[in-house]
Amino acid sequence: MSFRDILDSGKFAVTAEIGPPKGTDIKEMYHHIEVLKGKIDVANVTDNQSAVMRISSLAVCKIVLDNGMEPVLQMTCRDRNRIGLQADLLGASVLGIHNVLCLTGDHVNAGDHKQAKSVYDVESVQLLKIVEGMNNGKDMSGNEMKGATNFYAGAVVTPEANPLEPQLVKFEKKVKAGAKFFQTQAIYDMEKFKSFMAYARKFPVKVLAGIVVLKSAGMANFMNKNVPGISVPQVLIDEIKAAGKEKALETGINIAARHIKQLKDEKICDGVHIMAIGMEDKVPMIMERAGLL
Amino acid sequence: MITGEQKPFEEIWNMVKDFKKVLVFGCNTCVAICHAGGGKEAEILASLLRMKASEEGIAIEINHNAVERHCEPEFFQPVMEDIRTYDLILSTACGVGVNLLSENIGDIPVFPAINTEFFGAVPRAGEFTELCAGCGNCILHLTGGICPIARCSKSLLNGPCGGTNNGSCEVSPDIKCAWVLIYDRMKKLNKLDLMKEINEAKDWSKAQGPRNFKVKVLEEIKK
Amino acid sequence: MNDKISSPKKGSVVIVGGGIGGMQAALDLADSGFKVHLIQKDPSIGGTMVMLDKTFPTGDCSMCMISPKMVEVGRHINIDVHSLAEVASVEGQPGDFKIKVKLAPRYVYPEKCTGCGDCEIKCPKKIPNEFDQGIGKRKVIYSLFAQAVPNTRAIDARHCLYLTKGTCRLCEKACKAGAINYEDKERVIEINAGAVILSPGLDRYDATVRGELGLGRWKNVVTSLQFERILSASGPFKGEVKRPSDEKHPRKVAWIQCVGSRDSHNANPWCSSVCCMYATKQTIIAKEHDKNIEPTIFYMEMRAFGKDFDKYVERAKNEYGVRYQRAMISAVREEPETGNLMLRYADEAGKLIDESFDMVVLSIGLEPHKDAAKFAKTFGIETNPYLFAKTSPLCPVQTTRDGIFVTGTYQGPKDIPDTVMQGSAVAGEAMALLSEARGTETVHKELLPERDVENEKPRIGVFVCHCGTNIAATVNIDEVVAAAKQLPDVAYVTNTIYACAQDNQDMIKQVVKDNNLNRVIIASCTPRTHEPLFQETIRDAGLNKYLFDLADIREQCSWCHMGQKEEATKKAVKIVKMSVAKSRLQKPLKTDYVGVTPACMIIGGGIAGMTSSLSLADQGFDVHVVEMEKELGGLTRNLFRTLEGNDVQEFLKATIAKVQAHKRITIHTNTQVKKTEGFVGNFKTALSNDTLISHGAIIIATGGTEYAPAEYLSGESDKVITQRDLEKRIASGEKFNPRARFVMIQCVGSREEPNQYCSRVCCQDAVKNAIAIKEQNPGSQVIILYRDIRTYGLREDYYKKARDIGVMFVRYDVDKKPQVEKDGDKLKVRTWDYMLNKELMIDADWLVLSAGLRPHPTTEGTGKMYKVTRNQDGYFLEAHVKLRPVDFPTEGIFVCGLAHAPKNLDETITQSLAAAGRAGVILSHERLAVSGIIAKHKKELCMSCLGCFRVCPFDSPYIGEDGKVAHNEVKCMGCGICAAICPAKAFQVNNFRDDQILAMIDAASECESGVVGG
Amino acid sequence: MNKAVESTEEAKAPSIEKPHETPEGWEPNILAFACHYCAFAAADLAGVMRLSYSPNVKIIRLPCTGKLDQIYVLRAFEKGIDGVFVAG
Repeated sequence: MSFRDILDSGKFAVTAEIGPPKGTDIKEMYHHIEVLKGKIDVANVTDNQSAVMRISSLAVCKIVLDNGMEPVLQMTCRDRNRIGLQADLLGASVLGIHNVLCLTGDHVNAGDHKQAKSVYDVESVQLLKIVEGMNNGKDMSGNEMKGATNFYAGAVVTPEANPLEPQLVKFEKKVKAGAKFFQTQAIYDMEKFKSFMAYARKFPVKVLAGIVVLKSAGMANFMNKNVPGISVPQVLIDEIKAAGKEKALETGINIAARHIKQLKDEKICDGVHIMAIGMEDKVPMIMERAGLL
Repeated sequence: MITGEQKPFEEIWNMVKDFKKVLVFGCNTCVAICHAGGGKEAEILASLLRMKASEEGIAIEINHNAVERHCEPEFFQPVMEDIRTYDLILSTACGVGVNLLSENIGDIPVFPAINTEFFGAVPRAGEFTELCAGCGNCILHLTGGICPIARCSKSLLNGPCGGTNNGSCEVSPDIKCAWVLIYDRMKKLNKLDLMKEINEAKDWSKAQGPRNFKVKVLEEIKK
Repeated sequence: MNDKISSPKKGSVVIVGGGIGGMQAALDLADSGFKVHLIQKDPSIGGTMVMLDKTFPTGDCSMCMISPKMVEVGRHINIDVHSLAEVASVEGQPGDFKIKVKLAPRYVYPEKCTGCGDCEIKCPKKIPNEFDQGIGKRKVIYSLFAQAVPNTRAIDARHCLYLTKGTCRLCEKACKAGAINYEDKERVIEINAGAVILSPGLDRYDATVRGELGLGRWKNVVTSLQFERILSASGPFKGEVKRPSDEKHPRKVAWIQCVGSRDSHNANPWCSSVCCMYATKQTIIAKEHDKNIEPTIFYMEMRAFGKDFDKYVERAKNEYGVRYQRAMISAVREEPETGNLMLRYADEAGKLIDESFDMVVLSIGLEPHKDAAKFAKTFGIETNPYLFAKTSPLCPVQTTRDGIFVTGTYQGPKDIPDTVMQGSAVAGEAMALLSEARGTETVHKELLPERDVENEKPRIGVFVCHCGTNIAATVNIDEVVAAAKQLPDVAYVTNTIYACAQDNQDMIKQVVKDNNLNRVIIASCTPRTHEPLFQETIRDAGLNKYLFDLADIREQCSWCHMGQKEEATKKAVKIVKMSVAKSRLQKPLKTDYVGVTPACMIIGGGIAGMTSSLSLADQGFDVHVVEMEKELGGLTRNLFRTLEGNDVQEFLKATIAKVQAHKRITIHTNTQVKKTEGFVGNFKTALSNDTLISHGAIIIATGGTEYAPAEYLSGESDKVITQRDLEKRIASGEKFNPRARFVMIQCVGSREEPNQYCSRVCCQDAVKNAIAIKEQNPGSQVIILYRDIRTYGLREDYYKKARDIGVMFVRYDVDKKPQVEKDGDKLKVRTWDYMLNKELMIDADWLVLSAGLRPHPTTEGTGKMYKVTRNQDGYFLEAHVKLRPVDFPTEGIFVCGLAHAPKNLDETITQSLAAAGRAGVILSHERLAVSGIIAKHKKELCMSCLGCFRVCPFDSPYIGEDGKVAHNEVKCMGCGICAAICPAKAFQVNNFRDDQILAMIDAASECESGVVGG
Repeated sequence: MNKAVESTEEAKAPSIEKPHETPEGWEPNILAFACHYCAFAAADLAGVMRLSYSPNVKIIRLPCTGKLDQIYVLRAFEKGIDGVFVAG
């Protein structure tokens, strides 16, 4: 079943991230693909994540596909103008990649080429429209193309952004521009997420909750302070602290699993997107504890 | 107004050190107001360069002068004869001035002492801030008078990115998130509906140089 | 106003005492058309403030602040300073007093003495210096301190070898001016004056009375004033913190508070008001001088009741690490081998502790002079039982004898700004009393027309002064003269023994005329004191006074380079060169004048605004009172009695009636200011009632508001009320249950973030109401929960009375605030008792909250409208915390009352009189002179960048009607910040122009020896 | 610490000018700019108290140190003054 079919069928979907490496040695990445294969539904390939230069998302999507998993092509607007983006979309399409996650992309300031000129010729909402146009056989300027694409387009949303209202305005624009599924920024507060979902359910889109495993209380505090749109409730930080340093990661995994289980059991959303960030090995364990395997 | 900041002194010194007679040439309009390149700053820079030269034991004659504006040739024509006696003009005008003087001066080099920056406002004494990017295609009527091209780090047109952080930009807590500002202002103006409309991808053709335009009335008079 | 010569009232005022309060009154009066006779017992004016090193809470240098004022008083054409003088008798009535003044012999001719000090060097006898509190020594012929005014030396006849033993006369030999007069005798003069102002200042408690504290017995126990001299850079240790016994740097230093104060057994019952703060200041300054010092202040109550005082104490604690120990010191003993001192005290838990310190400072209190009883008798005024002048809280600067006013510490202990405020207040009162005689006794100098030198080539005359031997002993005058002759544009050079001597002024005038000079340079002493004198001299010679320059070769050359003749001479030559370089570029400057509208607008019709309005109207000026509410009275409408028992409502009613009846006062109620334009002397204001008024001054008396508490079940129980509610209920005759128990909580909404300031009135309110309750029903109980009881000054009496009649005081800590619960109809209050060291549970019938004061909500808008700043707490910030307590930096605008800071009714009245006095100074002028030393704006160079507009502290650049920057020279003070910031060089300060300064720099850097100095 | 690290540390340190060798008996020529109201008054007081300092210090009075223009300082240095002292 394709990703689109899984979500349409109402099955609780699980996606995880594959982060392309910097350099041509891809042994470890292969290993991650092996670990995840057959466990998760689709693999989400990041696009120069955090503005750090790596192997292109398109190339890695192709590798994922060749290794028997369905990929989601992440595409940011930071590094290519509208011509480059469309060219790569056509390229993806002919390589058999049909899921695309449209992002604006982190600012170069966050990455390892801070002096780069950002492009941002178009941004996420406009990219979604481009995808929609190409699915209808037209490029952005309205030119007829020989052969249309058939992308399942997605976008991201931050349910705990502060202030939230402008974020929701943008969410609605993304829906209008053709987003069919959404991945969220990491969420930790189930009650807050539920109220967001009560709102999101009004739109004909699927939502995958973002899951990031807390490795320590320090990491939680760091994210609270430094990562916009993430807020880890104090009770969770206390829980990890109470477990002690040795068992912090273990506790974090349990919390993630607990959350996933709750999301699924209470049918809060349509799936989860696990951002393992270097702990791809642990994803099966999380899924197992969440009762998904 | 056009803003600029003086280049690091070492960089300027390296431009100047191999010349024998240098004029530090100030412009008394925009860059004077931002305390970077007016007659006063030209005088200060000339003095610093003279001291550096004497410290390095290099004989350079360094003088200073300034005129009203460097972006219109009529202003520097009167001093052209004097200017031509130098073998380097170190301009403290904006890049426009450096270009125009280069075109008019013949075979004497004109070097910039200023990094020309942006169109700035002065919200408070001594503080300059970019509010317009000169994109050639103004949409301020759609964004509550707050320019997302100049004031959003990613020049987004349809709302804040995920990096918006309690009203600040992910790039720096010192930058206000333009889209939060726009949202608040549109709400105040009771124009949130306008914000919900998708803004199409921008026509950047008008922002790309070289640009020029002619004032029709003046053209007619010339005729 | 100058034409009322037939007035039966005299246009002069006698001021007795030349401390800061007397000086302020003298300057205000003399600047507004009254002749002033300043009677000073000491050989110099200055009073107590000149002895202080720094002042709280800003740490400003005391001498730096007061010295220019002393010079101003000394030079004022309408102030006669009678030093070494005392009043013998006062006869007559208000408006026409006859005052006999006894002048003690000085043994020096004041008109001959130039103050050079040559005599002092030669005088062979040294005696302990009373100015340095006996720590240092001085000569027998002396001036009280370096900056003394007058600087005329005096011989201390008690110790003079010639006057006592008939031998010596060394000073006479040393004096090249022939100013010594051993034959001098006491004289009596009679002065006819319209009013008398008493500002005799204070004495300090003699702490040797309290032998257990060891003053006079242990060397390292000093008084706070001695410590002040120790801290002073001009004091006995030149500002190094040393202890007297071995001149070692002390590490642990203890301050003992309330020495001689708040002690009705051994000493004075009142609170001296200033000791908490000066001790805090001394610890901070001591730390700044020597970071190794560990200060401890032993105190019972921290009375930081003034504006920004609590913040100062917090800073001392948190930034300087000053230890505040709440404890009474029972004894100080010296450890003989070290000279250290052992202090015994009981800590808060009651445990006895012995702690050793390297040095002990006794914070001695203030008291009236020893001869206070005789003094009062001389003037025929009544005193209170403590011999302070008797006044009423409602007329705080009037003595019991009409026409005789009192200011400063003689009225009650107070700090410098309160003294200065009273100084201006008494000036205002005297102006009101003598308004029709204004200008009848003052003199104006008639001036010759100025010679036009605009188109002449500079011809500079240089006079090099020997100053006796002061300069000549170190600098080779002939060499300087010779060098000056070589300088460009110098047309005439000579030397002179004393440039400032009276006969020399005539010589200078003659030389200017004979040689057709158009610039004059005197190479002598500092321009800060002598420039005005010489400017006057050349003006008399027909030259514009700005064609003068003083080359300081004494203070900044000979005196600092004694024994280095060659170098000092070289430097003197260089200084003269620099001066000539500047002088060549000098231009005559015009002094412009602007007219003054003799009317004042007062914003706020509370007691502050009304008091000011009455004083100004009585002074003869039109007054507009603008009140936003529909009736006059402000917060005073909620006050019923003063602490002392005066009927406030009666007083308010009478005041309102007087204001309404006064023909010079226009009242605008229900009205606000829409817009004010203009500048000092020439304001135009549009009011919301569509009136347009012209006025020359503005008084901002916008008041404050009472904090409406939200804490301690406020609003949840009708048994929880504020002090103000209680006062009203008492005044309306409400009968309380005769056995009712009242609990009062102090500092509600004060002294903690975000309102880290003391509201100043609440302690007296609590004490006042507590006494009233106890007097109504001795069976009822009043318990006051407090942090520090701040019944400062003579208010302490009522604190004592409250305790005596059984009011209970229980201290609480801000970290452990009382807890209040409802208990049926009653309330339960829990609080920690530090004496018993346990929690108390009190059942209360009434909980009375001492809610503090807040700035008025209009303060922010008013501040923006007049561009006057506010402090952190939102109260208006005066021009100078110490010496300009009612002024704003912008000329012509004044502040008084709660708008300035929380204060009691008497203080508001005083400040309002002061504001009226200060405003009267401006309004009394038909026109105001604009100083020549101002920034000149060249519009053609200006590009309206607004740099000047934004940085000018006086608000003088403005955006003109043409939308471009313009400059109001009337507001300009000539500081030149605009000139420094201007990128177009459109501003130049007269006489400090860039070309002049650069010429001086060039002159200073020329090398004469051929060796480049770098 | 290895050599490479050491050298980068050095490169990072702000470049402080090495003091020139001064000849025997050399005295710097110092110019002070003083505010009329405070520092100039302090200089007077130093004289009144007979405090001694080097005669190579000369004072230029300004109405306020806010009046100090950069160009004064630069001119002084260009003309060979060795030290400028601004007090106010």
